[in-house]
Amino acid sequence: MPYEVQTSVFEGPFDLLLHLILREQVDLYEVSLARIVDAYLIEIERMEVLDLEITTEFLLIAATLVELKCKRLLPEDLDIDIDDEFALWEERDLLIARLLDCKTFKDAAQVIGLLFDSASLSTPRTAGLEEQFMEIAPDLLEGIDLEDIKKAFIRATTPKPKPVVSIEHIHSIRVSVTDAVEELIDELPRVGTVSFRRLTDSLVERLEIVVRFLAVLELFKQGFIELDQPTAFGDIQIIWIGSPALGVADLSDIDTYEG
Amino acid sequence: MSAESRRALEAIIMVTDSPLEAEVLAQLTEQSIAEVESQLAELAAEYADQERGFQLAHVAGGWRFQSHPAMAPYVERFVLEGQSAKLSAAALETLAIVAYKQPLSRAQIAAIRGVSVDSVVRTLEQRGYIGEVARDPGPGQAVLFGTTPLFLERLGINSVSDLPSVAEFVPGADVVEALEHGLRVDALAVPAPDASGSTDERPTLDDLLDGDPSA
Amino acid sequence: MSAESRRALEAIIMVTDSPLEAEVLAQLTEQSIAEVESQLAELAAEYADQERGFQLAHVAGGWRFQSHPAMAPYVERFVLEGQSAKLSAAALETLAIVAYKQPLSRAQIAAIRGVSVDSVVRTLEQRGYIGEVARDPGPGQAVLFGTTPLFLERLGINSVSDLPSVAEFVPGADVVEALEHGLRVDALAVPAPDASGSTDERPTLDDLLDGDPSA
Repeated sequence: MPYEVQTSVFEGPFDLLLHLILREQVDLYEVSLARIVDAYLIEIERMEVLDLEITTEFLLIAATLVELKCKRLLPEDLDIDIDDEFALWEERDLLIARLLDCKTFKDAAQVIGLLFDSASLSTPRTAGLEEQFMEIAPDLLEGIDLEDIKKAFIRATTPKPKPVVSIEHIHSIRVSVTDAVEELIDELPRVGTVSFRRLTDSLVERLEIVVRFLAVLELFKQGFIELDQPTAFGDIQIIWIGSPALGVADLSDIDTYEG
Repeated sequence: MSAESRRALEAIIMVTDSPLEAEVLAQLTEQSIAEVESQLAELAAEYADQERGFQLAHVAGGWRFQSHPAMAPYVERFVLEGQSAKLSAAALETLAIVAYKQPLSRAQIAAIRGVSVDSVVRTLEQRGYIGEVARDPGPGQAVLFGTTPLFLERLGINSVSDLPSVAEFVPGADVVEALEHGLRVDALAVPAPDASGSTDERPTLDDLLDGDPSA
Repeated sequence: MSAESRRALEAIIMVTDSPLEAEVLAQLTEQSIAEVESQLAELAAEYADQERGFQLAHVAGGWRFQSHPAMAPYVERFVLEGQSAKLSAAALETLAIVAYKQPLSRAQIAAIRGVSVDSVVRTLEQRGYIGEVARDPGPGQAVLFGTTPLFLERLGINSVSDLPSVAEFVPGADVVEALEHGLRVDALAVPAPDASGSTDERPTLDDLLDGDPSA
């Protein structure tokens, strides 16, 4: 499947969720949360100015999804805190409301697209004044100053955004957690022990460092590595304890082995 | 004098290069706006009756001559350029949000779409479909966006109130149900039919993160 | 088919901004020139009979719609009252490009603006703000435009070197290319530098969506 074609189909986590639940009719249990979290991270990275409000909302939604999934996967806890339970329902409903809102405008967008299409069948007349009236026409430059001319020039020659957005996605996907896990599984067996600072000193983007940290946590959960942090806020030592024979291709086998 | 003023309206609209408001036409022909509007409606009906190749259209708050949609195949052969490229789905969605919820900020649009909208907002601004209409009075004074007359013109409508009511697009009960099922909280609920097989195994941590226990 | 082609003629002539030759119209409507000419004469007579405020006139070797001379007082009033005196954003941008980058051809202006600029260039020329200043020495000898003394006068400057500096501003690559080649740039035809090669080892979107436990 050509990469670009697929990426352009989904724009962000809401789109992904709507598609998975409504079209594919899959259940949250089957949805890959890491991928949705990745989708959020990509969106946050795409923001030109880091907007705290949006970032917080994105994280809140991602957290709600994780909580819902935990709740569904873990064995029933007998002493459930009723307040926590209600809070989760509330967050879930909020998420559904957001998805519905998003869906509403997706459908409205289609109608607007149709209106554009049907209106484009008519071409407006823009011929303007006939020559004989030109002479009496007032000066068109009335009220226009040098600054307006400069601004108009800059507006006209500013680089136009590329019509295809999918390339940005391709670029952003470099920072997926899965990629980072695969890189680490490839690298850690060779070095044995390494500090987190060392592991990330070649990375420039903060997001890449965050993603690598998430990958380290993931490997810790999977039992591939030991973590050691001798002093608070000190550097973290990462010690590879997984089977050195395991390669990237074997990552998926771990699941069945554990299960 | 009505015949004379109808002729005058035809002449004036013929030489404008953008939709002309009934108010201006009323001043120029020394009539009330209501009179002008009824004459314009008459003219538009006449052209339709006579099956003219052009229409008198009421768009973006004004009146203009335009080619009849049925003649598009002929006009397209002639007008090759200038037709702007189609908008992406993302741009249309953003435009729909701005059209129905204006004025609103970039952050509000992003919250609804669940994605960063910086570049798509810029594209729509460059196309001239949306623009800054106000500033948020709150801290930060965020730019509030709204649709422009050009947007109405390109859509062939007179004002945003001509858009279908947003209520028409509110998802039905089936969608709500599907979302509630897909995101249900209760662990004991019956799993979706196609999730069979994998549910009786004890979930691993990887399931939690990845949902992909056996792939 | 004559009714259809008459409609087509009306539509095409309505949306063009300079007189169209019968020959072009014949091609567009797939008829003989004689047929086109007789239909045009019929239409012109119809408008006269119906005392329309516009005419179908044969000027400068072509056909166009224009306001009826009897309605000139209304059109003049419209012009004098300044209702027509808005320099559109498109016209202002075109004027600015000519001012800063002169001399340049119509094709170069069109390549920068990404749309056909014929009517805008004509308006600016008619208004006396821009004019032919040279001919491209290359094949085709395209007209090269520049601003006029009237333009300088209206802006209150002595020469174009008095325009505010845009030195610190870097124009888009498409603009630079348009100025270098004078050719129309198709943004889609230019491959994005980072779109190739590097994607192979990246996960596919299938991975992104992969949540199916039974896959």
